[in-house]
Amino acid sequence: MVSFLGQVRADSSQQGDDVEALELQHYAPLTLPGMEALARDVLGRWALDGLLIWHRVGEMAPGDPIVLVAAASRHRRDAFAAADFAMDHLKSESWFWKREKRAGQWAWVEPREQDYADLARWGQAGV
Amino acid sequence: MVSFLGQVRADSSQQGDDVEALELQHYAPLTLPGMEALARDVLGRWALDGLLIWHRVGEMAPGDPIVLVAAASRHRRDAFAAADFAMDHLKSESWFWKREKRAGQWAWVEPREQDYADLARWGQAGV
Amino acid sequence: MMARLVFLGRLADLAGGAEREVAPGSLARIMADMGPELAQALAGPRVRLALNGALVAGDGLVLKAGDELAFLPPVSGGSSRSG
Amino acid sequence: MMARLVFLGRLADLAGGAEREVAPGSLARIMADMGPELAQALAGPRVRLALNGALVAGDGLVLKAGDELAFLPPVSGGSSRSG
Repeated sequence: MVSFLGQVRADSSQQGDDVEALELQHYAPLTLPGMEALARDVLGRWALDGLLIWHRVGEMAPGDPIVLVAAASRHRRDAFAAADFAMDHLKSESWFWKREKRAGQWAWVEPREQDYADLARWGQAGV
Repeated sequence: MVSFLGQVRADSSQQGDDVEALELQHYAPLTLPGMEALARDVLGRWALDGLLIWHRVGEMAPGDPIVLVAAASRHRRDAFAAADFAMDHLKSESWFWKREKRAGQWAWVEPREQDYADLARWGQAGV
Repeated sequence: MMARLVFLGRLADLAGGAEREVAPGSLARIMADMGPELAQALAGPRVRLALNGALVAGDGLVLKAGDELAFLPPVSGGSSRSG
Repeated sequence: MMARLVFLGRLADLAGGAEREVAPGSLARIMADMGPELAQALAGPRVRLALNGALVAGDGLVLKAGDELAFLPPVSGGSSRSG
Protein backbone atom coordinates (compact mmCIF):
# COMPACT_ATOMS: atom_id res chain seq x y z
CA MET A 1 0.00 0.00 0.00
CA VAL A 2 1.39 3.35 -1.04
CA SER A 3 0.13 6.41 0.75
CA PHE A 4 0.83 10.08 0.32
CA LEU A 5 0.17 12.45 3.20
CA GLY A 6 0.46 16.15 2.51
CA GLN A 7 0.77 18.68 5.28
CA VAL A 8 0.17 22.40 5.25
CA ARG A 9 3.42 24.23 4.59
CA ALA A 10 4.58 27.04 6.80
CA ASP A 11 5.76 29.08 3.83
CA SER A 12 2.92 28.02 1.55
CA SER A 13 2.64 29.34 -1.96
CA GLN A 14 4.23 32.73 -1.71
CA GLN A 15 7.36 34.24 -0.26
CA GLY A 16 8.04 34.19 3.42
CA ASP A 17 7.46 31.65 6.12
CA ASP A 18 5.00 33.50 8.26
CA VAL A 19 1.72 31.84 7.28
CA GLU A 20 -0.40 31.55 10.40
CA ALA A 21 -3.35 29.74 8.84
CA LEU A 22 -4.65 28.46 5.54
CA GLU A 23 -8.25 28.30 4.43
CA LEU A 24 -9.42 26.20 1.51
CA GLN A 25 -12.83 26.78 0.02
CA HIS A 26 -14.49 24.44 -2.44
CA TYR A 27 -17.79 24.23 -4.27
CA ALA A 28 -19.17 20.79 -3.53
CA PRO A 29 -21.38 20.41 -6.63
CA LEU A 30 -18.20 20.60 -8.72
CA THR A 31 -15.59 19.15 -6.35
CA LEU A 32 -17.28 15.94 -5.32
CA PRO A 33 -18.23 14.69 -8.81
CA GLY A 34 -14.70 15.60 -9.93
CA MET A 35 -13.14 13.56 -7.14
CA GLU A 36 -15.45 10.65 -7.84
CA ALA A 37 -14.57 10.77 -11.53
CA LEU A 38 -10.87 10.84 -10.64
CA ALA A 39 -11.28 7.79 -8.42
CA ARG A 40 -13.07 5.91 -11.21
CA ASP A 41 -10.30 6.88 -13.61
CA VAL A 42 -7.58 5.62 -11.24
CA LEU A 43 -9.45 2.38 -10.58
CA GLY A 44 -9.77 1.85 -14.32
CA ARG A 45 -6.07 2.36 -14.99
CA TRP A 46 -4.56 0.10 -12.34
CA ALA A 47 -5.59 -3.12 -10.65
CA LEU A 48 -6.13 -1.93 -7.10
CA ASP A 49 -7.49 -3.62 -4.03
CA GLY A 50 -8.40 -0.26 -2.57
CA LEU A 51 -8.16 3.47 -3.12
CA LEU A 52 -8.60 6.41 -0.77
CA ILE A 53 -8.65 10.05 -1.88
CA TRP A 54 -9.23 12.54 0.90
CA HIS A 55 -8.85 16.31 0.98
CA ARG A 56 -9.58 18.71 3.76
CA VAL A 57 -11.30 22.04 3.30
CA GLY A 58 -11.75 24.87 5.75
CA GLU A 59 -9.17 26.45 8.00
CA MET A 60 -5.91 24.67 8.78
CA ALA A 61 -2.63 25.47 10.53
CA PRO A 62 0.88 24.85 9.21
CA GLY A 63 1.79 21.20 9.75
CA ASP A 64 -1.81 20.03 9.68
CA PRO A 65 -2.62 17.14 7.36
CA ILE A 66 -4.38 18.45 4.28
CA VAL A 67 -4.49 15.60 1.79
CA LEU A 68 -4.22 11.82 1.95
CA VAL A 69 -4.14 9.43 -0.98
CA ALA A 70 -3.64 5.71 -0.49
CA ALA A 71 -3.61 2.90 -3.04
CA ALA A 72 -3.39 -0.79 -2.26
CA SER A 73 -2.46 -3.34 -4.87
CA ARG A 74 -0.92 -6.75 -5.23
CA HIS A 75 1.75 -5.00 -7.26
CA ARG A 76 3.91 -2.34 -5.72
CA ARG A 77 4.48 -0.59 -9.05
CA ASP A 78 0.72 -0.19 -9.56
CA ALA A 79 0.24 1.20 -6.08
CA PHE A 80 3.00 3.79 -6.57
CA ALA A 81 1.73 4.85 -9.99
CA ALA A 82 -1.89 5.08 -8.87
CA ALA A 83 -1.10 7.22 -5.83
CA ASP A 84 1.20 9.48 -7.85
CA PHE A 85 -1.37 9.89 -10.63
CA ALA A 86 -4.17 10.58 -8.17
CA MET A 87 -2.13 13.30 -6.48
CA ASP A 88 -1.24 14.96 -9.78
CA HIS A 89 -4.85 15.06 -10.88
CA LEU A 90 -6.38 15.86 -7.52
CA LYS A 91 -4.27 18.99 -7.44
CA SER A 92 -5.38 20.23 -10.81
CA GLU A 93 -8.89 18.93 -11.21
CA SER A 94 -10.13 20.08 -7.85
CA TRP A 95 -11.60 23.52 -7.59
CA PHE A 96 -10.04 25.00 -4.50
CA TRP A 97 -9.86 28.64 -3.55
CA LYS A 98 -7.21 29.35 -0.99
CA ARG A 99 -6.43 32.17 1.33
CA GLU A 100 -3.60 32.62 3.77
CA LYS A 101 -3.41 34.50 7.01
CA ARG A 102 -0.26 36.51 7.69
CA ALA A 103 0.12 38.91 10.56
CA GLY A 104 -3.57 38.50 11.26
CA GLN A 105 -4.64 39.41 7.70
CA TRP A 106 -6.32 37.03 5.28
CA ALA A 107 -5.39 37.28 1.60
CA TRP A 108 -6.54 35.19 -1.36
CA VAL A 109 -3.86 33.29 -3.24
CA GLU A 110 -3.69 34.10 -6.93
CA PRO A 111 -3.78 31.44 -9.65
CA ARG A 112 -0.56 30.15 -11.21
CA GLU A 113 -0.53 28.61 -14.66
CA GLN A 114 2.42 26.34 -13.93
CA ASP A 115 0.28 24.13 -11.72
CA TYR A 116 -0.72 22.28 -14.84
CA ALA A 117 2.84 21.16 -15.60
CA ASP A 118 2.61 17.95 -13.58
CA LEU A 119 -0.26 16.75 -15.74
CA ALA A 120 1.96 16.69 -18.82
CA ARG A 121 3.68 13.64 -17.34
CA TRP A 122 0.52 11.65 -17.87
CA GLY A 123 0.04 12.69 -21.48
CA GLN A 124 -3.17 14.59 -21.12
CA ALA A 125 -4.33 18.10 -20.62
CA GLY A 126 -5.71 19.36 -17.36
CA VAL A 127 -9.48 19.47 -17.22
CA MET B 1 5.25 12.11 3.01
CA VAL B 2 5.08 9.01 0.86
CA SER B 3 4.99 5.66 2.56
CA PHE B 4 4.98 2.13 1.25
CA LEU B 5 3.66 -0.65 3.46
CA GLY B 6 4.10 -4.20 2.24
CA GLN B 7 2.15 -7.08 3.70
CA VAL B 8 2.81 -10.79 3.54
CA ARG B 9 0.92 -12.29 0.63
CA ALA B 10 -1.29 -15.29 1.08
CA ASP B 11 -0.12 -16.82 -2.19
CA SER B 12 3.47 -15.61 -1.83
CA SER B 13 6.07 -16.42 -4.45
CA GLN B 14 4.89 -19.73 -5.79
CA GLN B 15 1.68 -21.26 -7.06
CA GLY B 16 -1.30 -21.67 -4.81
CA ASP B 17 -2.77 -19.59 -2.04
CA ASP B 18 -2.25 -21.86 0.90
CA VAL B 19 0.76 -20.29 2.61
CA GLU B 20 0.26 -20.57 6.34
CA ALA B 21 3.40 -18.76 7.43
CA LEU B 22 6.50 -17.09 6.06
CA GLU B 23 9.93 -16.99 7.67
CA LEU B 24 12.61 -14.55 6.62
CA GLN B 25 16.18 -15.11 7.69
CA HIS B 26 18.92 -12.53 7.33
CA TYR B 27 22.59 -12.27 8.20
CA ALA B 28 22.95 -9.06 10.18
CA PRO B 29 26.64 -8.38 9.41
CA LEU B 30 25.66 -8.06 5.74
CA THR B 31 22.08 -6.83 5.97
CA LEU B 32 22.48 -3.90 8.32
CA PRO B 33 25.45 -2.23 6.59
CA GLY B 34 23.61 -2.75 3.29
CA MET B 35 20.49 -1.04 4.58
CA GLU B 36 22.53 1.80 6.04
CA ALA B 37 24.33 2.26 2.72
CA LEU B 38 21.00 2.27 0.90
CA ALA B 39 19.66 4.95 3.26
CA ARG B 40 22.77 7.10 2.67
CA ASP B 41 22.34 6.65 -1.07
CA VAL B 42 18.68 7.71 -0.96
CA LEU B 43 19.46 10.71 1.25
CA GLY B 44 22.17 11.74 -1.20
CA ARG B 45 19.89 11.55 -4.24
CA TRP B 46 16.88 13.49 -2.98
CA ALA B 47 16.34 16.39 -0.60
CA LEU B 48 14.44 14.68 2.19
CA ASP B 49 13.31 15.83 5.59
CA GLY B 50 13.19 12.24 6.79
CA LEU B 51 13.59 8.65 5.68
CA LEU B 52 12.52 5.38 7.29
CA ILE B 53 13.47 1.94 5.97
CA TRP B 54 12.19 -0.94 8.05
CA HIS B 55 12.05 -4.65 7.29
CA ARG B 56 10.87 -7.48 9.47
CA VAL B 57 12.62 -10.81 9.80
CA GLY B 58 11.47 -14.00 11.46
CA GLU B 59 8.13 -15.72 11.18
CA MET B 60 5.10 -13.89 9.85
CA ALA B 61 1.53 -14.73 8.85
CA PRO B 62 -0.25 -13.71 5.62
CA GLY B 63 -1.46 -10.14 5.93
CA ASP B 64 1.22 -9.18 8.45
CA PRO B 65 3.21 -6.04 7.71
CA ILE B 66 6.64 -7.00 6.42
CA VAL B 67 8.23 -3.82 5.10
CA LEU B 68 7.72 -0.10 5.58
CA VAL B 69 9.49 2.68 3.71
CA ALA B 70 8.60 6.31 4.28
CA ALA B 71 10.13 9.45 2.79
CA ALA B 72 9.23 13.00 3.75
CA SER B 73 10.14 15.95 1.59
CA ARG B 74 9.02 19.46 0.80
CA HIS B 75 8.47 18.18 -2.72
CA ARG B 76 6.01 15.45 -3.43
CA ARG B 77 7.91 14.25 -6.49
CA ASP B 78 11.07 13.70 -4.42
CA ALA B 79 9.20 11.78 -1.75
CA PHE B 80 7.61 9.47 -4.32
CA ALA B 81 10.89 8.84 -6.13
CA ALA B 82 12.85 8.23 -2.93
CA ALA B 83 10.35 5.73 -1.54
CA ASP B 84 10.10 3.92 -4.88
CA PHE B 85 13.90 3.76 -5.26
CA ALA B 86 14.37 2.57 -1.70
CA MET B 87 11.86 -0.24 -2.20
CA ASP B 88 13.48 -1.37 -5.47
CA HIS B 89 16.90 -1.53 -3.90
CA LEU B 90 15.84 -2.88 -0.53
CA LYS B 91 14.36 -5.84 -2.33
CA SER B 92 17.48 -6.65 -4.26
CA GLU B 93 20.30 -5.53 -2.01
CA SER B 94 19.03 -7.19 1.11
CA TRP B 95 20.12 -10.72 1.79
CA PHE B 96 16.99 -12.54 2.80
CA TRP B 97 16.41 -16.25 2.84
CA LYS B 98 12.79 -17.18 2.84
CA ARG B 99 10.81 -20.27 3.60
CA GLU B 100 7.10 -20.88 3.47
CA LYS B 101 4.89 -23.19 5.43
CA ARG B 102 2.20 -25.09 3.53
CA ALA B 103 0.15 -27.87 5.01
CA GLY B 104 2.40 -27.80 8.04
CA GLN B 105 5.62 -28.23 6.02
CA TRP B 106 8.35 -25.63 5.71
CA ALA B 107 10.11 -25.27 2.34
CA TRP B 108 12.81 -22.84 1.26
CA VAL B 109 11.96 -20.53 -1.62
CA GLU B 110 14.33 -20.77 -4.57
CA PRO B 111 16.05 -17.74 -6.12
CA ARG B 112 14.64 -16.07 -9.20
CA GLU B 113 16.82 -14.03 -11.53
CA GLN B 114 14.04 -11.71 -12.62
CA ASP B 115 14.03 -10.00 -9.24
CA TYR B 116 16.78 -7.79 -10.58
CA ALA B 117 14.57 -6.36 -13.34
CA ASP B 118 13.27 -3.48 -11.24
CA LEU B 119 16.78 -2.17 -10.74
CA ALA B 120 17.20 -1.53 -14.46
CA ARG B 121 14.77 1.36 -14.07
CA TRP B 122 17.36 3.20 -12.04
CA GLY B 123 20.16 2.68 -14.53
CA GLN B 124 22.43 0.58 -12.41
CA ALA B 125 23.12 -3.03 -11.78
CA GLY B 126 22.04 -4.79 -8.65
CA VAL B 127 24.79 -5.24 -6.09
CA MET C 1 -39.42 30.29 -4.90
CA MET C 2 -36.16 32.09 -5.45
CA ALA C 3 -32.95 31.29 -7.29
CA ARG C 4 -29.63 31.24 -5.48
CA LEU C 5 -26.29 32.80 -6.38
CA VAL C 6 -23.09 31.36 -4.88
CA PHE C 7 -19.85 33.35 -4.80
CA LEU C 8 -16.53 31.55 -4.42
CA GLY C 9 -13.16 32.84 -3.29
CA ARG C 10 -12.61 36.57 -3.45
CA LEU C 11 -15.97 37.06 -5.14
CA ALA C 12 -17.63 36.30 -1.82
CA ASP C 13 -15.74 39.21 -0.28
CA LEU C 14 -16.93 41.52 -3.04
CA ALA C 15 -20.51 40.27 -2.74
CA GLY C 16 -20.50 40.65 1.03
CA GLY C 17 -21.43 36.99 1.49
CA ALA C 18 -21.08 33.54 0.01
CA GLU C 19 -24.69 33.25 -1.15
CA ARG C 20 -27.52 35.46 -2.22
CA GLU C 21 -31.17 34.77 -3.02
CA VAL C 22 -32.50 36.46 -6.13
CA ALA C 23 -35.76 36.48 -8.03
CA PRO C 24 -35.75 34.12 -11.01
CA GLY C 25 -35.09 35.76 -14.36
CA SER C 26 -32.38 36.49 -16.87
CA LEU C 27 -28.80 36.69 -15.64
CA ALA C 28 -28.52 40.04 -17.42
CA ARG C 29 -31.36 41.44 -15.31
CA ILE C 30 -29.95 39.94 -12.10
CA MET C 31 -26.52 41.44 -12.80
CA ALA C 32 -28.10 44.82 -13.53
CA ASP C 33 -29.61 44.84 -10.05
CA MET C 34 -26.15 44.48 -8.44
CA GLY C 35 -23.73 47.26 -7.76
CA PRO C 36 -21.49 47.96 -10.77
CA GLU C 37 -18.31 46.87 -8.99
CA LEU C 38 -19.64 43.42 -8.19
CA ALA C 39 -21.30 43.03 -11.60
CA GLN C 40 -18.05 43.89 -13.34
CA ALA C 41 -16.10 41.37 -11.25
CA LEU C 42 -18.66 38.62 -11.87
CA ALA C 43 -18.57 39.27 -15.62
CA GLY C 44 -14.75 39.02 -15.79
CA PRO C 45 -13.36 36.83 -18.56
CA ARG C 46 -11.76 34.35 -16.11
CA VAL C 47 -14.87 33.88 -13.98
CA ARG C 48 -16.65 30.65 -14.86
CA LEU C 49 -20.28 29.83 -14.14
CA ALA C 50 -21.81 26.61 -12.86
CA LEU C 51 -25.56 26.16 -13.05
CA ASN C 52 -26.77 23.45 -10.68
CA GLY C 53 -23.26 21.94 -10.66
CA ALA C 54 -22.55 22.01 -14.40
CA LEU C 55 -20.33 24.56 -16.09
CA VAL C 56 -22.31 26.82 -18.42
CA ALA C 57 -21.88 29.94 -20.53
CA GLY C 58 -23.44 33.11 -19.15
CA ASP C 59 -24.78 34.53 -22.39
CA GLY C 60 -28.56 34.44 -22.48
CA LEU C 61 -28.74 32.48 -19.22
CA VAL C 62 -32.11 32.54 -17.44
CA LEU C 63 -32.45 31.33 -13.86
CA LYS C 64 -35.56 29.41 -12.91
CA ALA C 65 -36.94 29.06 -9.41
CA GLY C 66 -34.68 26.73 -7.39
CA ASP C 67 -31.68 27.12 -9.68
CA GLU C 68 -28.25 27.58 -8.14
CA LEU C 69 -25.73 29.61 -10.11
CA ALA C 70 -22.14 29.65 -8.85
CA PHE C 71 -19.53 32.25 -9.83
CA LEU C 72 -16.09 30.61 -9.88
CA PRO C 73 -12.99 32.80 -10.05
CA PRO C 74 -9.69 31.21 -11.14
CA VAL C 75 -8.59 28.64 -8.59
CA SER C 76 -5.64 29.48 -6.41
CA GLY C 77 -2.20 28.37 -7.51
CA GLY C 78 0.87 27.03 -5.80
CA SER C 79 1.23 24.20 -3.40
CA SER C 80 0.18 24.59 0.18
CA ARG C 81 1.60 21.30 1.22
CA SER C 82 4.79 19.40 1.74
CA GLY C 83 4.76 15.67 1.24
CA MET D 1 39.51 -19.51 21.04
CA MET D 2 37.51 -21.01 18.23
CA ALA D 3 36.28 -19.74 14.90
CA ARG D 4 32.61 -19.75 14.05
CA LEU D 5 30.80 -20.96 10.94
CA VAL D 6 27.33 -19.56 10.15
CA PHE D 7 24.96 -21.35 7.78
CA LEU D 8 22.13 -19.43 6.15
CA GLY D 9 18.94 -20.65 4.54
CA ARG D 10 18.82 -24.26 3.49
CA LEU D 11 22.47 -24.72 4.40
CA ALA D 12 21.47 -24.57 8.07
CA ASP D 13 19.18 -27.55 7.50
CA LEU D 14 22.01 -29.49 5.89
CA ALA D 15 24.45 -28.53 8.67
CA GLY D 16 21.97 -29.44 11.38
CA GLY D 17 22.14 -25.96 12.89
CA ALA D 18 22.68 -22.31 12.11
CA GLU D 19 26.12 -22.08 13.68
CA ARG D 20 29.09 -24.29 14.41
CA GLU D 21 32.30 -23.70 16.36
CA VAL D 22 35.44 -24.98 14.67
CA ALA D 23 39.14 -24.92 15.41
CA PRO D 24 40.98 -22.15 13.55
CA GLY D 25 42.80 -23.22 10.42
CA SER D 26 42.48 -23.42 6.69
CA LEU D 27 38.99 -23.56 5.20
CA ALA D 28 40.14 -26.60 3.19
CA ARG D 29 40.94 -28.48 6.39
CA ILE D 30 37.68 -27.38 8.05
CA MET D 31 35.68 -28.55 5.04
CA ALA D 32 37.50 -31.87 5.01
CA ASP D 33 36.32 -32.49 8.57
CA MET D 34 32.67 -32.18 7.52
CA GLY D 35 30.54 -34.85 5.98
CA PRO D 36 30.87 -34.97 2.18
CA GLU D 37 27.26 -33.97 1.56
CA LEU D 38 27.54 -30.76 3.58
CA ALA D 39 31.04 -29.99 2.23
CA GLN D 40 29.77 -30.35 -1.34
CA ALA D 41 26.81 -28.07 -0.68
CA LEU D 42 29.00 -25.43 0.98
CA ALA D 43 31.45 -25.49 -1.94
CA GLY D 44 28.71 -24.99 -4.54
CA PRO D 45 29.39 -22.29 -7.16
CA ARG D 46 26.45 -20.14 -6.04
CA VAL D 47 27.34 -20.17 -2.36
CA ARG D 48 29.08 -16.97 -1.34
CA LEU D 49 31.25 -16.47 1.71
CA ALA D 50 31.38 -13.59 4.17
CA LEU D 51 34.30 -13.33 6.57
CA ASN D 52 33.48 -11.08 9.51
CA GLY D 53 30.76 -9.39 7.46
CA ALA D 54 32.72 -8.86 4.23
CA LEU D 55 32.31 -10.98 1.11
CA VAL D 56 35.45 -13.00 0.37
CA ALA D 57 36.68 -15.72 -1.95
CA GLY D 58 37.12 -19.14 -0.38
CA ASP D 59 40.33 -20.16 -2.11
CA GLY D 60 43.22 -20.30 0.34
CA LEU D 61 41.11 -18.87 3.15
CA VAL D 62 42.44 -19.41 6.68
CA LEU D 63 40.27 -18.78 9.72
CA LYS D 64 41.86 -17.22 12.77
CA ALA D 65 40.55 -17.48 16.30
CA GLY D 66 37.44 -15.35 16.66
CA ASP D 67 36.72 -15.19 12.93
CA GLU D 68 33.14 -15.65 11.73
CA LEU D 69 32.67 -17.21 8.31
CA ALA D 70 29.15 -17.23 6.86
CA PHE D 71 27.97 -19.48 4.03
CA LEU D 72 25.36 -17.64 1.96
CA PRO D 73 23.27 -19.61 -0.52
CA PRO D 74 21.44 -17.65 -3.26
CA VAL D 75 18.80 -15.43 -1.73
CA SER D 76 15.20 -16.42 -2.22
CA GLY D 77 13.30 -14.98 -5.14
CA GLY D 78 9.84 -13.70 -5.74
CA SER D 79 7.86 -11.23 -3.79
CA SER D 80 6.27 -12.20 -0.52
CA ARG D 81 4.33 -9.02 -0.23
CA SER D 82 1.54 -7.03 -1.69
CA GLY D 83 1.72 -3.29 -1.49
